[in-house]
Amino acid sequence: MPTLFVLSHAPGADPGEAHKLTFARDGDAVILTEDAVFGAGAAETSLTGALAAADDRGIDVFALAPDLAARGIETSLETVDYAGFVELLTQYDRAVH
Amino acid sequence: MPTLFVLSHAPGADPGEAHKLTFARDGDAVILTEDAVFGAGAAETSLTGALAAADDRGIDVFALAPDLAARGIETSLETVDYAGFVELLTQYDRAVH
Amino acid sequence: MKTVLFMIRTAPHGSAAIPESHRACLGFATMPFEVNYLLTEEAVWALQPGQRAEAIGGHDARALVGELGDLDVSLYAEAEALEARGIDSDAVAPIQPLSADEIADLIAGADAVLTY
Amino acid sequence: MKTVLFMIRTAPHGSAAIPESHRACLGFATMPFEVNYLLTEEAVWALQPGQRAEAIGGHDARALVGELGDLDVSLYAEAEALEARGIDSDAVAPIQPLSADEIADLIAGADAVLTY
Amino acid sequence: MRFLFVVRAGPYAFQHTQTVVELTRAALDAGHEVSLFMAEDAVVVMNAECRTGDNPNFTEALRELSDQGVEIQGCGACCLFRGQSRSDLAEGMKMAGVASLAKMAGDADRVLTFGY
Amino acid sequence: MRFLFVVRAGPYAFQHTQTVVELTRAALDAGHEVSLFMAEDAVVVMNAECRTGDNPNFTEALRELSDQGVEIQGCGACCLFRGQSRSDLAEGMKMAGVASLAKMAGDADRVLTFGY
Repeated sequence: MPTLFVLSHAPGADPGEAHKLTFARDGDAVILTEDAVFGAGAAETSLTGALAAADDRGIDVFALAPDLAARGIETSLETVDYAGFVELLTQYDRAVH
Repeated sequence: MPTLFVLSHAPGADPGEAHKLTFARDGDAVILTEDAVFGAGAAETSLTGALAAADDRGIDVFALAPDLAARGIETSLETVDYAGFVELLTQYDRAVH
Repeated sequence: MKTVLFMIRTAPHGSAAIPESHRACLGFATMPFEVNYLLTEEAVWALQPGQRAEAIGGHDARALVGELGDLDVSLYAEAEALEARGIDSDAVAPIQPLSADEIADLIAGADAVLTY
Repeated sequence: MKTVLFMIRTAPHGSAAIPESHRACLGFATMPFEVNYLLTEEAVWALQPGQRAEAIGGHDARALVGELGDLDVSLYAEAEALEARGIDSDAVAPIQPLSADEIADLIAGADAVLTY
Repeated sequence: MRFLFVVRAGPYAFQHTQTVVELTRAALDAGHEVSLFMAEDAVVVMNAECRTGDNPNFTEALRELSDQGVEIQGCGACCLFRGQSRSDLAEGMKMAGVASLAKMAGDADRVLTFGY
Repeated sequence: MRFLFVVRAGPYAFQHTQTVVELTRAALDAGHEVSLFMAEDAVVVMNAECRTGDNPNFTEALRELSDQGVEIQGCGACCLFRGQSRSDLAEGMKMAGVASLAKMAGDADRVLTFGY
C-alpha cells in the first residue's frame, strides 16, 4: 500500500517538507513540485539529507520537470511532466501533500 | 535609528523568523506576535537561541499578550497589549515584519 | 467503508487550519467514513491547555479538536512533536500520541489523506 | 526624499512575492523615493539563470528584478544566501551582494520597509 | 480512475491552482475523471468576473475543464465569507457544503490537497 | 503620528487582518492616524457582501474604522483578478494603484506590512 509524498515548499522556508519524509517507508515515493524543486539541484538544502536517506531506504524520488524548467534548476533526479505526475498518482495508493 | 522586528510565524514552521534577527543590532527590538509567541514560552524552539543571543546583544524582546493568552502560552518575556504594540511602533524608527 | 486521514501540521490561531479542518471533518463524520485526525509538528500546539481564544476573537483549538472525538473521529498527535513542546501527552487524552512509525501505519491505512 | 526598502524573502514562482513586489516597486519608482530592493533567503533564487517560466505560465523572476535596475532602483541580495545556493554573485550584476552587517545598515537607512 | 483535487490557497497569490489546472488537463488526456473542490481563498477563482489582463485566467481555464466534464464545487461558507454568492459564480461552478466534499472524496480513487 | 498597514494575506485564512484591526483601534485610541492598504488575497475584505455568520466580520470592523477616519484603499488589479469591481466594495473602501500605495507610504510616519 505505498504512498506518494508530494512536496511543494522551498526547502529553506519550510522544515516540514523534510519532516514529512520521516513518515515515508520502503516502496513509497516522493515528488518535488513547485518551490520544492529548489531541493532537487546541486545546492545543499534542508532536503538534501532527507532525500539521500530516502533513496537509501528504497524510496524513489522524482521532480516535476516544468517546475524545474521555470526555476532554472538542473537535477540528477528522475523527472516527470504533468502526465507523469498523474501516472505516479495512479501507481501509488494515496498521496500526502 | 533603531528598528522594531516583528515576528508572526510559528518558530518550527519558519526558520526565516530566527534568520531575521541576524539583521538586528544593539538598541533594536523584537516583538513576537501571532504564532511567533509559541517561541515565547518554556519550550525550546528554533527561536530560543536567537532570542537569547538578541538579549545578550542589548536587543529588547517583547511578546503580544492577547496572542499569548489565545494560545495558552506563559512567558517570562515582557508583554504588551495592542496599545503597547502601537507605542513600540512609535518608539522605533521603522518596523520590519 | 473508506478511511480518511486528516493530517494537520499548521499551528493554531495564526491560520484557519484548525477550524477549517474541523469543519471539513464534520462533513466526513456524518458520512460512512472511518475518520482519523492527526496533529503533527506545530499543530500539536492545538492541544495546549489554557487557551483563551476570545482574546483574538478565535476558537479554543483544544475544544474544537475535542469535539471531533465526540463524533467518533479517532484523534492522534505526533508524540515527538508533543514532547519537543513540553505538552504532557497524558493530559491530552483521548488524543493518542503516535511514534513516526505508527504515523506511517496510519497513513498506509488511509484511502485519502487531507492535509492542512 | 524618503527611502523605502523592499525586503523579499520568499522563493520565486511558488508565490506571487516577486511579481507583486516588482509591481509595488514600480509605484514607488515613479514617485520621489529612493528605492532599495533586497533579496534574502529563498528569494535569491530569483537570480538563478536559465529560468524558462513559460513552462508554468509565469514570469522570469531574474528579468523582473533586472527591470527594476533600469528604473534607478538599487538592487541587493544577501551574500550568504547566494553562496549557500551556489549562485555566482559575479554573475548577478548589477545586483550587489551584501553581508548581514551591510543589510543591517540598509535597514537602518530606510524610512519604510515593505516585506514579501 | 477518478481524482479529487482540493485547493485552499488563493489562485493568484500561490502556484497551486496552476499546478491543479495542468494536472487536471493531463489526467483528462490520460482518460481519467477529475473533480475539484475549492475552499478558503481558492474560491475566488469561481467568480465569473475575474479579470486578469495579460496573465493566465484560471477561471477561464476551469470553465473549459468544466465543459470537458470536470465537476467543480467550492465551499459555500468560504464564498460567503469572501462576498461571493451563487449568482457571482461562473457557469459550471457550484457552492457546496462539507458533506459534498466528503461525498466527492468517497467517490474518488485518489485525493490530493493543495493547501498553503 | 500616521501609520500605514499593508495587508496581503486573506482575512479568513490568516490572522493578520485581525491583528491589523486591533492595532488600528489601539492607534486611534492613542490619537494617531491610520491608513490601510489591502493587496492580493486581502482585498476580499473590502467586499460589501461578506457574510461571516457568528464569526468576526472584518468588513464591518473596517467600515467602522473608516467612519472614524481611517483611509482604506485596496489594490485595484488584485480586486479585478478576484472578480471584484468598484461597485462590489463596501462604503469607504477604494480601489487604487501602486502609485497610491507609494503616496500613502510617503505620507506615513510608520509602515508595517502583513504578508503571508
